Amino acid sequence: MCKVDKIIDETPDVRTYRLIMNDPARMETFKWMPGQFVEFSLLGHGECTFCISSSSTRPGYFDCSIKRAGVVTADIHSQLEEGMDVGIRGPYGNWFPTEEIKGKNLLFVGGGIGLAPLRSLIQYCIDNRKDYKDFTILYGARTSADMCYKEEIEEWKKNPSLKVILTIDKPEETWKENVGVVPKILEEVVKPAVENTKVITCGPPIMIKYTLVSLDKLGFAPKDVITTLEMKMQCGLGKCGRCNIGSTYVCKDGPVFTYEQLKSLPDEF
Amino acid sequence: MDHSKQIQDIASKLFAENKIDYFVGYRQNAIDDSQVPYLISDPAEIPRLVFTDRSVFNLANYLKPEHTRRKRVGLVVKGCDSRALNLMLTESQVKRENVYIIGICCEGVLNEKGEKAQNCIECVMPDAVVYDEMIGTPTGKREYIVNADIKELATIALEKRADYFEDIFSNCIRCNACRHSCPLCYCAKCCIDQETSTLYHGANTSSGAMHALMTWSLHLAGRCVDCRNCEKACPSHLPLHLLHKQNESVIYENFQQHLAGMEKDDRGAFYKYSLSDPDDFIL
Amino acid sequence: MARVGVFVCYCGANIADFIDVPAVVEEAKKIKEVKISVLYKYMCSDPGQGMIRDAIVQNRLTSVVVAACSPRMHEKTFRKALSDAGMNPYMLEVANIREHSSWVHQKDKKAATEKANDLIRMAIAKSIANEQLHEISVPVTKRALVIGGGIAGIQAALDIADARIPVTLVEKSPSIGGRMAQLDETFPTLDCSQCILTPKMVDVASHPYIELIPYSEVIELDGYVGNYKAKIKKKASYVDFSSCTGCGACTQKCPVKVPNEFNMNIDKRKAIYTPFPQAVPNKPVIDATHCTMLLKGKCGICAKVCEKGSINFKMVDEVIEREVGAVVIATGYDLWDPKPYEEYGVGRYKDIITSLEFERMVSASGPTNGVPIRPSDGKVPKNVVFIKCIGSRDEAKGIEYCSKICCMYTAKHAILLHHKVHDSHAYIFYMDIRAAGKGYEEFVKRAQVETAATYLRGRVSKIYKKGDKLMVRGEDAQIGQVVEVEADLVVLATAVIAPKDNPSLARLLGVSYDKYGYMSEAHPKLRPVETAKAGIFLAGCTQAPKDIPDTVAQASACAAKVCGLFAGDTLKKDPMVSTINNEFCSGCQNCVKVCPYQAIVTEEIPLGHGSKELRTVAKINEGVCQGCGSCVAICRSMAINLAGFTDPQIINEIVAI
Amino acid sequence: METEVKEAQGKIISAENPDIVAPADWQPVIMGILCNWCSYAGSDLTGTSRIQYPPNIRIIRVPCSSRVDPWFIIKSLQTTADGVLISGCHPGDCHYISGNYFARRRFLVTKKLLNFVGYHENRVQFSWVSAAEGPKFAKVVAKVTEDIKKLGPLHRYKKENF
Amino acid sequence: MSVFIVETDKAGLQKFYEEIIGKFETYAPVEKFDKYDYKKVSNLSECNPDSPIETTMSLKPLFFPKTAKIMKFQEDSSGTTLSETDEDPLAGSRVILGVKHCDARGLQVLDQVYNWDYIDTDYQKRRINTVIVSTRCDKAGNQCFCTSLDYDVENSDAHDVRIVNGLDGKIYIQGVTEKGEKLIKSSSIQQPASDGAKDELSKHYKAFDASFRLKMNYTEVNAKLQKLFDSPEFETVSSNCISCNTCAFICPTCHCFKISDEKIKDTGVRYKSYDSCNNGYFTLMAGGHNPRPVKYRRWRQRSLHKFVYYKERFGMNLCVGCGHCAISCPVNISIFDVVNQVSKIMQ
Repeated sequence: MCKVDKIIDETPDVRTYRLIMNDPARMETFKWMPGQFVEFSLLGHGECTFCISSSSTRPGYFDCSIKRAGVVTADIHSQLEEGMDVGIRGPYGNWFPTEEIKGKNLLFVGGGIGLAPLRSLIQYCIDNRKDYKDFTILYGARTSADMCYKEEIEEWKKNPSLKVILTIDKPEETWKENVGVVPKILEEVVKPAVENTKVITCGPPIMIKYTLVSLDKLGFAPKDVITTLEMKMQCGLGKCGRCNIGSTYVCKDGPVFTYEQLKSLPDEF
Repeated sequence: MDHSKQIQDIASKLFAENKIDYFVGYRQNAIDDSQVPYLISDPAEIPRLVFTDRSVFNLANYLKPEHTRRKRVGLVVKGCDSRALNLMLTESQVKRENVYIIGICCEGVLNEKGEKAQNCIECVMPDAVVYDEMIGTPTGKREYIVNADIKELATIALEKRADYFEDIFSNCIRCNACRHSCPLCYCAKCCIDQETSTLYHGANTSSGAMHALMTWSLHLAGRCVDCRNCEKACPSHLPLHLLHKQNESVIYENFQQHLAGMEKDDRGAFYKYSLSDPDDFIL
Repeated sequence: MARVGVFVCYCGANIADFIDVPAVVEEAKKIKEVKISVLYKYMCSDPGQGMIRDAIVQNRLTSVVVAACSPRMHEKTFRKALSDAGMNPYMLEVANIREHSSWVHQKDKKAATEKANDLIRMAIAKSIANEQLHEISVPVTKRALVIGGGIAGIQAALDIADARIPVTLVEKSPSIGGRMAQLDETFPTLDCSQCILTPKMVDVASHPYIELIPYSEVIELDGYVGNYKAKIKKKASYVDFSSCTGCGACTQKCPVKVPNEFNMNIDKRKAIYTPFPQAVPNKPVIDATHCTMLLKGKCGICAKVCEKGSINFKMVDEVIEREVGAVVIATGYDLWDPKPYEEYGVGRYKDIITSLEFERMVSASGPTNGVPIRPSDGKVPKNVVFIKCIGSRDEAKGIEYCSKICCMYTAKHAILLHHKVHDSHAYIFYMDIRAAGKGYEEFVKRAQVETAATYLRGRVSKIYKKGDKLMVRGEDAQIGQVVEVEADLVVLATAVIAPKDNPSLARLLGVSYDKYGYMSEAHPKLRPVETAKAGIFLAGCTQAPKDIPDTVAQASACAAKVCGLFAGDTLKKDPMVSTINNEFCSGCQNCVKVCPYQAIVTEEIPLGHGSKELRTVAKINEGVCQGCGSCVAICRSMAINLAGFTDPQIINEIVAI
Repeated sequence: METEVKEAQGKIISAENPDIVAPADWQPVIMGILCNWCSYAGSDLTGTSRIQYPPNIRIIRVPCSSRVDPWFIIKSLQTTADGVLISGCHPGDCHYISGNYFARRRFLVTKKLLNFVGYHENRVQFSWVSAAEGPKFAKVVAKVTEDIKKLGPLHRYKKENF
Repeated sequence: MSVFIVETDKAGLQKFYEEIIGKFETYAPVEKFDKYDYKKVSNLSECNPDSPIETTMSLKPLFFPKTAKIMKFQEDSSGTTLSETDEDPLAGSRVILGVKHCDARGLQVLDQVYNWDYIDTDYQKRRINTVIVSTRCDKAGNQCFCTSLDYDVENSDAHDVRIVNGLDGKIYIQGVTEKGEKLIKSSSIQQPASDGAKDELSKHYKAFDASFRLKMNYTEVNAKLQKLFDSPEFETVSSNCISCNTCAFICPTCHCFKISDEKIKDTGVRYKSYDSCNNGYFTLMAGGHNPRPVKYRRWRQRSLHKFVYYKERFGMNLCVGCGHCAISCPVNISIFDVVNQVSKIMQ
């Protein structure tokens, strides 16, 4: 059981819930890696899968960012208040290959709520800054209001060791950053070097699809592109069969895959 | 009753005249003497079409959008099937111009044991009531008979009956085969489907099943045509017809001898009323 | 999570004496959503409402439960308090612990307290599922459509137009005026019908806010209250009204003679005609069923004599559209055909006429210039027998109801007969005399005394011919004997019936009608002017038989209703209406069939996201929906919900105990 | 009645099923679903006239008896209620013109079906009570309460025993 | 593997059963509504485990119930408390009689998924505490094709005790596992089988094997299906499926489930109950994205999961060839037909 410590409104339909375990000893031992997820239950309403959007390098709490999309998430938004209890199982799944990407340039490509799992990794990497080389964060959203973690992005922008590029789909009056969809910005503005670079991407399916195409064009090898998959999950334990893609269980073997791995899976996600 | 030849002929004609995209009929099961519903879009498959007293399944089910995607369909219907089809037409689920209906004057089909099925013995309308082409000789409407099982159950003590039904409900595994096999359960999202319902977050307990099956049967009350697709589909072999026949007999008796889908544009019993409906059960 | 405030009212001693209110307050606190639970003597008082307002703000409440008297009593009061505190007024639930508990369980305080607890729990549970609702506002087209140009339609149109609201008045015949224009004098004052009616008719024609469309019919009505769209068919008149001066040359020269329906076919009119001299508009029309030019292509005299060249034989029916916000139905009445009274010799004896025929004869401008005559020989009758209740109150041959006006007009006829033919004598066979109304009883007395009309109580059993007289055999119940009266003329007071077009009109307007064909009012006592369909009103005999004063009163009432409806720029409506979730709707349209208000229509939406294929779903017209919930309960896929009484709210209530 | 005999011994024995025994002070819960315009107003009148009736009924207000979906009844019987009373306007008096005619059809079929699967017919009852019939409402509630007391507590299909 | 065999006759077998029923909680196929299902029995007369009976549901519900409570929760103003359910996963030991070997094999297949990574303890407990006594079929049913798959039916160790009605009129009771051997040894039927017993058993098996009408070349089918993900044939073979899910619910090896909460007032229970990949909502995500929105895709998942994916992952075929699904299917679709038809198209 966890208590909701703080609720942060990110966008009109995304809220971040900062959670602390009721049992401090368990909070102490609760460790997770960027990219892993938990089963989050609002009892009586149902259980949902969310990735942890903060890093265990910042201990004492963990964040889940939840977008209002279906029945349970709508209930969470309308019913869950600070100080209430939620049920948490986890962490489950694999994580971003934090070791493998050491000493590489990192390019994060995120869209919409897809920044949530990336944020965990970004925080992790910022806290272990010396292990990694250049940092580029490309983040796109439909409108400026739909951008998550606005304050934190401001902080990142102030950090001289990070390069932050923001974009929105359609022009807005007060918007001073880029305008255009993520793959376009990726090709036209970011123009990343392929050499010694790992790309970590997450976002809506359509964005991922075209980003992968762009990355291909830019010459990235599929094994250097890492993404996390969205799939309906319920048990998180490799039992219930929902997240099955071919012989892979996303909840156990994923959700983090390289583009290379994805290519070998049946096209059903 | 073997109309295979006629059906094949009509199907070839329809394909030749480009009147249909699909033809829905039956073919012989490769493994035993049962028959399998058969959806064809290729005239080459026509010779496999059959129709005998083993052609049990109500094919109106395949007019649901998920199966034939609102295309033009040629369809074989028996008496009961045609009544279901009639209701689907009334309830705007099917466009009349999109279906070419081959009506059968049914002589009754056989159950798994090879005997004439109970619903065929008690059938009120063996002839198709809506059709473009009719096969067989019409025998006309028959007298309504109250289902034998209902009559029997009505005589036993309330508490025994309650036990009997509790047993039925506890054997339900909530697979929803009944509703999927029912041509009139065409709702995009079903209220007894646990996945989408606002009503049932429930589990497969006997009370959950009771609630679901009762609600389901009330949704089919005055609409059920007694084709028994549901009962045939039920893997637990629950006597689902009891609920439907009970409702049907109450409706027949009390609401101007209403029988579902007998006439064109006739709505289900719950979507109309008469000033002279019985009032005596109300305090 | 919901934050609920519970406010329990003592209601003086009304609640506190029979329910342990402090315990109730404590019990409510045990529910986790309840953030505040308090007690006050009179919640509905100003300080009580103040308490609620303060608590809402201080405790950031999301919904409020007031445990007090019936919601039918103070729901509005408390809703106001909520909205004053900046909260959505529909987040209120009232637990009825007075009418439903303290007052009815006065002998058992424990049980009453327990019940109050449960009722409050239910209200709390329901309020948690409450949704924020907003009054529905529907834009209004400020134009009224009046169907029928009789006295009812005229009065309604004038009253509405006087409030500077445009009116479209549609009349079926070439002139307005209706039945009243056919009358000679009116009871009980005997003022001349034409004298009081024609000024109003002229007013209609000249009123800047009235658009008069004669010789036309409404053929379609779409939309809903405030936003109707009417299609009106203007029948071809073959006369260009804009250039016609109404000189009358054409009607004089027209060689074709046709029975004159305005005068009950007693005399003839021409194929091109104005119905009566005072007609408004005073422009002739050509009767296409009789004009030889139109039928055979021969003649055309009228066109030759018309100096203005207004005659146009090529004219065709024209359909025009008007957007209107409200409709007044004033289609009037018809008279019952007395043919089934064979024993009276109806149809065989020419000297048996109906009272409207008699009315036309005694009219100064009528076919006989105000003198009653016997149709058989043109002689002035001396002994006239009037028979009442012809068709009325006669289940066997006619209709069950009383036509209401026959008693009075027969008395009037007796008096008029006496005025026109001084040496005449009136015999009146009647069943009862129904003379309720201002000055009515006195008027009947006047007929009995002043004109010495003989009132005979009893049914006429037979009429037979004896020479050129008619022998009327009936029973005088007062003396218990059969009487026979020798009559020159027999006048039958035939029943008032609904116009035969009423049912078809009702169907096209979407209002209900009764078994006689009269339009049905929304409530027989409290909403006698409205139909069940919002924005459609009834004036005059289209609803039921009425005399002129009642008709005019109802017409003015209609006008008041229309003006009320148009008082704001939008119509405000309770938000308790049904809503459809398209995702769940399977388009079976059974809801359309059960909706008593035709508030549900269908619309086509894409099959899926961005799909070109369409599927049909139901659509609720909030402006029309009255919130009964019939559609909700019959919707099998649970696609419909009724705001304020949603499924989750009711589930919550059920499981809350 | 048998029930009265047993009550003397401090127990209520269900007339529906003799295996069901309840303490003599057992009180049933009756779910009352009333239409706003007639029956709810009628029940208010019962209150203002101070006519006393048994306190077992819990009232839910709905706009019209036609709003009552049969599953309200089933849900009630499965969760909190031992019996259900549904009341609406007299035929012809429906505030919404025809709502109660549709409702009447559903009620008959539902009642018979529930009886068929083993609920005693008195568990679910219907009444027409107009806004003027305060005394009738009290009588109806008294009758229904009495009927259901005889039947004893409802155990079948109850969801409370998690 | 134990090969302990005793031989007896009809009466002896009856006695063997009676002793078991007397000693243990016993389950066997029992007739209800014209069909058989495993139910608890307290008397041999209630059931007939002598010959294998086609049950509608498989053994699965006895180990993986159609609905199971996972936990309870209680809310009050101080917060939420979780508690274990009072559901008993099976404390003592029990015996199931009259099992068909395919059903037993189903459990063996299920073991794989339940015992990898996270171990489902309730399932595990039920497995350990159950002794399965199977009766070998004398001849194949209409829809059976168990002998064509990837396991050795003759020497299957999926059950603990095997009973064979020998062609020589004798009845052989064979202990296949230690558990089974112990069960036999604890009974009074103790006459060791003659030397010819093994031959007799294999003769019986040969006759049984010969009675199969449905045969497929598993290796070939498996190999072909691996390459057939994009085959249009899936659309054809699934055209008359009505997505009723019956097949999955009654399948001995289908193990997909869903988790749902039910709450009345402040207490609630979390349940886990059967679900099926044929259900359109199965993979529908909250945002509206559904990887398998149409029928044929779901059928493809079902067939390939059964014949390819599971094998790839856990080394066993997820279909045991019992034919339950084909028998129960309202439109008589047989998975044997489907995979055969799809894989033949490639030739």
